[in-house]
Amino acid sequence: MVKTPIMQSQNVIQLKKQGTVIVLHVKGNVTVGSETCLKQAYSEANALDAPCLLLVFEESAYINSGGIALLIQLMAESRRRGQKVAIAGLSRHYRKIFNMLGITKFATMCDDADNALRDLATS
Amino acid sequence: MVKTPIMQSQNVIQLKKQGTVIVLHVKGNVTVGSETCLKQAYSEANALDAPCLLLVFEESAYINSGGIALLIQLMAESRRRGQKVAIAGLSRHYRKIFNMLGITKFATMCDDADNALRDLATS
Amino acid sequence: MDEPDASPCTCIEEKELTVKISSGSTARMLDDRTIEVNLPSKMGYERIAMDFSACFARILGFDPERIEDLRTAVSEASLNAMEHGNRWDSNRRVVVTINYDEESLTVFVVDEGRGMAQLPDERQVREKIAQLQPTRGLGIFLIRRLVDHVEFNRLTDQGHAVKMVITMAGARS
Amino acid sequence: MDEPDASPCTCIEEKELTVKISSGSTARMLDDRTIEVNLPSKMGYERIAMDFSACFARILGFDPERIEDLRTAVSEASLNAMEHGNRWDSNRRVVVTINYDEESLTVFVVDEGRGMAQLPDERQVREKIAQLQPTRGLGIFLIRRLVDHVEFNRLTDQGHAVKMVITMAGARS
Ligand SMILES: Nc1ncnc2c1ncn2[C@@H]1O[C@H](COP(=O)(O)OP(=O)(O)O)[C@@H](O)[C@H]1O
Ligand SMILES: Nc1ncnc2c1ncn2[C@@H]1O[C@H](COP(=O)(O)OP(=O)(O)O)[C@@H](O)[C@H]1O
Repeated sequence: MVKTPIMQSQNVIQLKKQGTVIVLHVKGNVTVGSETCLKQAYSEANALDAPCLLLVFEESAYINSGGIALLIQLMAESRRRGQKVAIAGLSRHYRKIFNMLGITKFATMCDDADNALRDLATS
Repeated sequence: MVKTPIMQSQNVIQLKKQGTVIVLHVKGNVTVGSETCLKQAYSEANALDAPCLLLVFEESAYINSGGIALLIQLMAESRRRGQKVAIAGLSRHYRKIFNMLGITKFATMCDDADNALRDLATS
Repeated sequence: MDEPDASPCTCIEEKELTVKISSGSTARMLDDRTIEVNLPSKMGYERIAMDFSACFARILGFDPERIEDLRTAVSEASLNAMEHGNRWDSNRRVVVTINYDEESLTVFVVDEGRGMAQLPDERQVREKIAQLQPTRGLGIFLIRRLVDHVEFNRLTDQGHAVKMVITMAGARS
Repeated sequence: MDEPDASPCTCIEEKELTVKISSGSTARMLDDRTIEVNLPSKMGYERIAMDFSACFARILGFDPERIEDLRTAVSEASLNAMEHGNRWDSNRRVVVTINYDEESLTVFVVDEGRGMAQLPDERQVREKIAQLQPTRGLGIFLIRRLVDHVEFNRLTDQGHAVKMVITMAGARS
């Protein structure tokens, strides 16, 4: 077991397409350890050439500044591509954090994935 | 605030009568600090003179040996009164613990309060 | 359920622990696989030791059931350290040290007391419970069943340490 | 949301902390309102410090929202202690000490490094974020907004301590 304890995040990211939206369900914590997984999922998403991206996190996820830096990178890339980004599933605390950092300007924050899909569809 | 941090358990115990059963909903942790609250609720229950007692705990409750000693006392008293006892709401772990101690002989363990009421009614 | 005879080995000889520990907060060997928490002896603070050990075990990949076993064992050992070892003197400390190796997690719960002359008689405890009679000894009874190995050691430089080893696999039921 | 100017007081003068702390695990003043955890510098172990502080705050009666603020602040300060202070040398320790008084909880996160010459420029960090440019400084940016008071202090006997004070009432949004 414990030989090399996995202190890095291990994420499982599910990708699915719903209409014009690519939904990425991110399971697990979001830290520097999420880099490989997140980047891979993002490039798979972009291969599908969707105008909207929805990131769904787990409410229990632990997200730290290392993870947030990755998300900022992803938002920057999406902006370059003219792609809309929405985020759902975040706990109240992390929505506050994202707000403090001012990155809610670049991604719509939604309570849940369904609302987010509706928002993205009508906008 | 923190002047005398409440390290003792603070319980809220709801008492209700359902047919021949007195149901005690115990909210909070079960430790030596539960003594006053638990004993008071128990004597109120007995004033109603019911043949069956159902203790419902919260699944997230922390229960330690001090709390278990109180429950053993209560079971002993109930046995003297010829009163049946059932317990519901315990997490799997605490059911295992109660089993290890051999006190499941003296109280029926039930997954939830509804099952417990059914069991007590038919027995 | 475990048969009483199958309960983990227990010894109360006065001997040094493999990892030398001194109670209080003086120098201790803390390697890169060791974490430690230092608490006053106050009612309820055992929950900090408990959550602390659970958090470590979770990070190391223990499954939820084993973590529950660990939580209860650490909570009971910490309560004993505060009550019997430190007699609820809030100026006396309880130090919980946890380290891991390839197959297990080892917890030391150290208090500033003198330890015990004798372990509670398991058979007697069991008989009392079986008659729903009040009894001391529930805490140690549970610890012995929940962990894979336990030792109670008086330390040479004053203090008492409970050493508990819990393996990932050794689930008890 | 807090206006930038309303961010809690921050000072980086080299001065002694009110409570004298020495990094590592030598003698420390641990009174009956103080708990402490001692960790190696390893990726992910900040979660132990985080859960440890949350557990204490919960027992003391802090509300869930303040506890979340505390968790993030402790996690970021511990990450910095491990990364910048101890340079991920797993033999170097991070010591997190928490105590409380009538109105607040104080956390010290101590590493074995030399501290920093200068705090990141808040305005610059904000501007970079506003342009979605990569930037360092997110951790300290968050800490300053989440707690009610923060200090960064180089210790005289080597090491660096972040002192963070969080009050029960002072919720930030
Ligand atoms: N850390 C300790 N230091 C001294 N004595 C102890 C310690 N832990 C346990 N004991 C002794 O063992 C007995 C049994 O402990 P335990 O099984 O936890 O039950 P209880 O705490 O109800 O007595 C205690 O009554 C005490 O005499
Ligand atoms: N404990 C510390 N010891 C030394 N330098 C530190 C410490 N904490 C923070 N710093 C310095 O402050 C900078 C900003 O830290 P932070 O806001 O957490 O962002 P990041 O970790 O991404 O750089 C770091 O890059 C580092 O130079």
